[in-house]
Amino acid sequence: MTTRPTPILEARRATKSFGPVEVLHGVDFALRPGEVHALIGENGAGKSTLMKCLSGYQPLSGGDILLNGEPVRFADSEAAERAGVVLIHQEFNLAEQLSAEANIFLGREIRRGLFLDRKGMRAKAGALLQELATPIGTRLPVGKLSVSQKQMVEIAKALARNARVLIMDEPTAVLTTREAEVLFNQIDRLKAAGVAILYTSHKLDEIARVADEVTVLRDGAFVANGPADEMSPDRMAALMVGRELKDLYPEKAGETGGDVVLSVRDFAVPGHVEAASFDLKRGEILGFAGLVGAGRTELMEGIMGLRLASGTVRRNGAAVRIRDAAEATRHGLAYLTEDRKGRGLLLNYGLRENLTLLGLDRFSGIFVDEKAEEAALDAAIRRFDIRAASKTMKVGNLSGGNQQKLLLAKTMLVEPEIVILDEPTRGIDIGTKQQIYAFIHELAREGRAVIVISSEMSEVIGLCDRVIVMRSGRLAGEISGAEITEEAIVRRAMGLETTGAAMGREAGHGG
Amino acid sequence: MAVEAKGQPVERRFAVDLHVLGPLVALIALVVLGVSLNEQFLSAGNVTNVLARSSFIGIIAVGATFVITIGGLDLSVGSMSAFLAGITIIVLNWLTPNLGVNWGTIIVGMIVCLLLGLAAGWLNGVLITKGRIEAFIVTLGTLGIFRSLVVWLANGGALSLDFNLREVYRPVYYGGIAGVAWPIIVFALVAIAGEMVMRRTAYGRHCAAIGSNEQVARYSAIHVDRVRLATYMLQGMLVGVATIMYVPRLGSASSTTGLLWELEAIAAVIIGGTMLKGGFGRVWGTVIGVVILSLIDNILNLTDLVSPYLNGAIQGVIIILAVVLQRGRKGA
Amino acid sequence: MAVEAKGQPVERRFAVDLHVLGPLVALIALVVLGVSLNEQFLSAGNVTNVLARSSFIGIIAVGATFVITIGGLDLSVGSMSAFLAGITIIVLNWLTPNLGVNWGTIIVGMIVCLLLGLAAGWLNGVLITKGRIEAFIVTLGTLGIFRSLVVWLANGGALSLDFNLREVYRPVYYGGIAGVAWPIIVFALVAIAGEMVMRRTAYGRHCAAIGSNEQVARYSAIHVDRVRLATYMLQGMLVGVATIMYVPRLGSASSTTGLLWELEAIAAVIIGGTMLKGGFGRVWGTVIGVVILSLIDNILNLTDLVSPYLNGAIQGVIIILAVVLQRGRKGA
Amino acid sequence: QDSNAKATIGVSIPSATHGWTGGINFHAQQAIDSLKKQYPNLNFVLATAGDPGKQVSDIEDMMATRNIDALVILPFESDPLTGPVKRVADAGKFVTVVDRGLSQPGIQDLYVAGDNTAFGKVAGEYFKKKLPDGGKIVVLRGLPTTIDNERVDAFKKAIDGSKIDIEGIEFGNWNRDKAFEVMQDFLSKYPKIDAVWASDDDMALGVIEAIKQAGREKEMWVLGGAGMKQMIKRVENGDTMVPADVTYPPSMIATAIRLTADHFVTDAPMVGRFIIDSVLVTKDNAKEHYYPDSPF
Ligand SMILES: Nc1ncnc2c1ncn2[C@@H]1O[C@H](COP(=O)(O)OP(=O)(O)OP(=O)(O)O)[C@@H](O)[C@H]1O
Ligand SMILES: Nc1ncnc2c1ncn2[C@@H]1O[C@H](COP(=O)(O)OP(=O)(O)OP(=O)(O)O)[C@@H](O)[C@H]1O
Ligand SMILES: [Mg+2]
Ligand SMILES: [Mg+2]
Repeated sequence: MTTRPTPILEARRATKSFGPVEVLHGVDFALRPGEVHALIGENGAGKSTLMKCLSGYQPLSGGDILLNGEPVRFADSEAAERAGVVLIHQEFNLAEQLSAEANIFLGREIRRGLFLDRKGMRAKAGALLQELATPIGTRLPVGKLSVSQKQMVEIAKALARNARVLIMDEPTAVLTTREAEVLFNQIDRLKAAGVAILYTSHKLDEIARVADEVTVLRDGAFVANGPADEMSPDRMAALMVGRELKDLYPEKAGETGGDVVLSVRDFAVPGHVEAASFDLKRGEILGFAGLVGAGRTELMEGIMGLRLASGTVRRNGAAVRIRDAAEATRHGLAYLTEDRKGRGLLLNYGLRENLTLLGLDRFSGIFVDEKAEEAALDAAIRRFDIRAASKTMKVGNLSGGNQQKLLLAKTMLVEPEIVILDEPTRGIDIGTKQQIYAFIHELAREGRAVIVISSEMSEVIGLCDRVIVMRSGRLAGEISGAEITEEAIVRRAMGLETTGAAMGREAGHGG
Repeated sequence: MAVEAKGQPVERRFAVDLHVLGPLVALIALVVLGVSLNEQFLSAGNVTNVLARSSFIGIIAVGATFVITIGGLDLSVGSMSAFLAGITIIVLNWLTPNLGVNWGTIIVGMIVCLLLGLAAGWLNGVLITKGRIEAFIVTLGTLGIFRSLVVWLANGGALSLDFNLREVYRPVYYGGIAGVAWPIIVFALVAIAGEMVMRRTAYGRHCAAIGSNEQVARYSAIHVDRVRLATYMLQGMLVGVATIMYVPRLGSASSTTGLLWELEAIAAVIIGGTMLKGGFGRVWGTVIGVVILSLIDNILNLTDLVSPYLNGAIQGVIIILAVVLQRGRKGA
Repeated sequence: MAVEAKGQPVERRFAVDLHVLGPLVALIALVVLGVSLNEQFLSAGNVTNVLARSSFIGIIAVGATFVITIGGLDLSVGSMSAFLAGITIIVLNWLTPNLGVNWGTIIVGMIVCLLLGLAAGWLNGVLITKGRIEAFIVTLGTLGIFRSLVVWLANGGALSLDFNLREVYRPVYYGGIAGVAWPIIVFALVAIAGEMVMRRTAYGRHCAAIGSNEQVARYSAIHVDRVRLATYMLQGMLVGVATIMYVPRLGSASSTTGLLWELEAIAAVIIGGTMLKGGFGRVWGTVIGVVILSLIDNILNLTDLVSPYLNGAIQGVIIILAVVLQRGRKGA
Repeated sequence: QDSNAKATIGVSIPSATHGWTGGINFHAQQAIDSLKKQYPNLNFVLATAGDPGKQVSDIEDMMATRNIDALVILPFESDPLTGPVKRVADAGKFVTVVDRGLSQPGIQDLYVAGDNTAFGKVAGEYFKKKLPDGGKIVVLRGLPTTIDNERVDAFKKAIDGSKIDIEGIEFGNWNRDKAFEVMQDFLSKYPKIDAVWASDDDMALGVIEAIKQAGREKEMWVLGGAGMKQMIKRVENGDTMVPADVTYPPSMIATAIRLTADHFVTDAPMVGRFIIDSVLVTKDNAKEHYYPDSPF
């Protein structure tokens, strides 16, 4: 092993408190140029907080930050950026009305004289996004992009800042494995260029792929640190959670002969989905796989009446028209959005208000019964293991993963017959994932029907009884039971194979 | 979030306190000022005057609190009130010969006024929700429409209520129970009801949700447009209530009726701590805001500190000061 | 990528088109109406009149576009203009005896007017950024302050410019080059400059970013407060420019000078397609909005279709219709 | 006499923002309608403005698009309108100015003048007569404008030397509601008030309501102004609170329009200055000042 370069960025006995709650308890940690350092831990362990402190977004409550061995106090993110330290936020940090290009160069505009060099910036932005294999129109308002595309813009924005220290907070949470791979290539490139990279993710297999060194946090305290090649995903998981984690996915129920509770025929969402037909049986877990932009989200939003759509939907055989989310709820459908921040939660309200927003009628006669709400909140916190500094804090201040758990709790509060989960474990730690998978199974066994949209191949494979693969707005095939393999899914997702898609068509005629 | 979080503990709690107490502090400061300037200030008579006066704007401002909370705006309330008053007077004068000079007639008039208010609010709401037009534009338009309809109905002059009928109607503004004038009672009831609705009902929750993030509201199975429409109708109805209290005061409606009430109402709402951008509303704050505004006029009249030319300036300064007391709120 | 190309663009382009052309369509409709009502409508004289008189609101509205884009609001522009006009007139009248009746004097007056405008804008800006007070409240306050300062300076009457000096100054409004009146030229220049700044400079982009998401702007190392302050100062300076063009037209300032200009300016901005909630601004749209507004008045003078009492109603209807033409925009 | 002379007469007046201007609007339209019937060849253009700027625009539009032969204008304010009206006169149009004069002499052909100074003077003298051995009064003035200044100054001058002292003076904006509130505050501020100069009948109505509410009708009387029919009626009925009124007849606009029309349809020279005097209306002469069909 060659002598390692001296650390460029260090944290010494770093502590951080929000009011009375201390969330970082004296963390030591060093980041070296040309290395990728993975920071892992449970939801709420303090990863994002540590990263924000390192990059000047929040001041430390105690301890020091050293840059090239010199103690520094970054006044704000700008100061940190001047020192070459750049953070990619876990939560989106883009101005929705502005174009991708404008966002990428925001505050760092390239000028020619008094004016902007818009050609130049468009070209550069285009190139950056090209490298990230995300060829979107650079003029398109970011608000119109899908979450995954937004994430790529976010990454491009950071790359454009050419940093010496690049901190990435769960960059792959909203990316599919293929997109993630694109990112990893960029990381390798930067590494070669001597950039120090701090990286966090709950997808432990990725850690093995990119990281040179791993530091584990638990409840805001340093737990372990070591070279990545000495850490197996299982070991990391164990260190994070503090207990052995075995068989992440529960036993599959096997062939479910339940009757059809939802059947969709010739469903179309203008601009996103065409001629989609499928059935959902009681007690089954149906997976939807596909590449980003395959239109899975749009299909489900169409079914939920959240998007303009056409086609027939049957509930237990009876044709129903669903014009908005309220009607969907009445028909026993519930949808967990993939866009936690934009469509899921009211970030400047508390946990209670958010939890009950969807099922509020259950808590209100003339008045809202706040006691009942509180009770529901306590129940949810226990059931979904939501870790909040306090029950009254703004949801926006919850850790990403805990926001996701709260969103799940909110969706389940209406006790739906049919649960549609779009990226349900996005940003959730491995331990909780296990709980959620168990929970989903529970739902199925109770006789509910579950649809899981996931860009995590392993999740689809490990969890689902049946998988429908979508490809640019069409059902590209269906596989079930033992046939569900990564290879089978990818081949269909990429259009190399279409067997099984037949079902969709026949059904199309039938419907 | 992160930046808000900067050094939060102390600062936040502090800010919150001020932000909650801000309007109250301002109010108390004004009262102290008033007392020090004129011993008549706290006399039953004066207090009644001030509160009774503020009741019109007050009742309307309660509605405005909801409109602003859902992220909307209603500039038409002032001229809507003039329009309602005009029609109500016409209807009453027309009914008198048939139904005679009695409460029956007046009740009918009141009902007409309320229904018309609902209708006017419905018009605003439909244009905004179905027509997808910025609330600012819609209500600016209806402001002009209502106002000039009154002028037209009154031939440029004033519409006056039948003299005898007015004698019957007068107590609704000038009368009261246990020494408390009716307008004050009604204002209080509306305010309390408003606060309850805002804080404790699903509807109030939905208003806040829509104002704070419309998408989230939609995805949470809230009928965004329906709630919005309802809110503008609520506003319209409250304008109706205010008008019912207003007509007996001077028994007339003219081009000057309800002039700039919209501005006062919005100002009161914001002084009260509701955010103009929507997402958070506070009815009790609005009530204080309204009282603050009419106290300013009152104090200026009770004293001759300054040339009346400068009244406007003093008002401006006090309004700003009143809000300075709730610093920390995000300016825009 | 596949999906990007699919269908979705079509739908979007459609929406965008209406939204982009909306104001234009409305404008054209109005012009057609005007022509059909009176053949003089397109006469050089009338066109000059309409454009020249829209120049005041126009120049101010360009500033308002920036203010609204950063998510702010300035209600004080109208009375600020009255105030500037008043001071400028006082200064000019005071200078005349010393500097004599000549352009030198007038130039000095103009400079004073501009500097004062900057100062007034700075006052608004500081109160909003440093004082962290809602822009609505601050500018509502300064509205009252400026207005009553004029009244006070004029002792309730009007401040009038020395008649001889007025004769020298007149051409600034009534003169022009190549048949194009000065106010039109200045308005055009300001509008073009504004559009350039909004579209092509970092400052313009930062305005949009701040209005769209202040947090993001701050994270992107934009000096939010500085940009905001600059924007309110820009608004103030443009009010100054407008006032420079205005003084020679009426040669006096009084309590009615610039009355309700703020409302007209904001209406023009929104008719033009800028979002009241901030984050997106369009100067050329504002220009069209301004012209639409002053066309309405002009057209109402072209015929005696309706009782003058109903002018307000017609205006309201047309304003709403003008915006209906850009449906699909989010109402609030 | 050539009653079929063709001519277009432009009429520019303030819009009906309060009682008196409302009267102006009403009488202007009345006059125009009757003249149209009388002389089919006469054409009228009526424009109302909410501020001087708009009024200038109206005149510009009349010149540019309605090619008027004569202009009848009630200037919103004297100074701002002087220049523009002068341009109309210079263009050879017949100009009639109503109520308030322009800042430069000799622009108009015909001047139908209301007399604001007289309005204040008459009121002041009435106070002197009614309160021979002095008394405490409060004054509500209109909107801060030149007219209002002229009236108030004249009033003060008139009561000068008497033992009448003005306790309080506030703006009532020629608005009933505002006047009502101001008076309420005056009543709680001053234990003793002998009389109120409301300076306008709209405001007088508000003031009277406030006094009624305070139950101090016996203590004081109110003098309004402008001759609103309700008030004239009260005077006629000998209402103790409204012993008199001072006219400032909005019908002056009708006179002006008629005279201007005559300039085209008769050959009598229509030039010079007609002063519509402000007269005191008391129980005796109330009848001849009562116009039942006027809305004002
Ligand atoms: N602004 C804040 N105010 C109060 N508490 C906060 C704030 N920001 C974070 N916290 C708390 O600090 C703890 C750590 O949060 P952090 O976001 O660092 O967790 P994390 O490791 O990033 O979790 P995840 O993997 O879910 O992103 C959480 O309990 C969170 O509630
Ligand atoms: N809110 C939106 N407005 C307009 N277009 C959108 C929006 N969301 C997504 N799209 C478009 O629809 C396409 C599909 O979006 P999305 O990536 O969510 O599909 P998906 O199949 O759900 O993929 P994933 O769920 O893996 O993100 C995207 O390419 C994007 O261009
Ligand atoms: Mg995190
Ligand atoms: Mg998706």
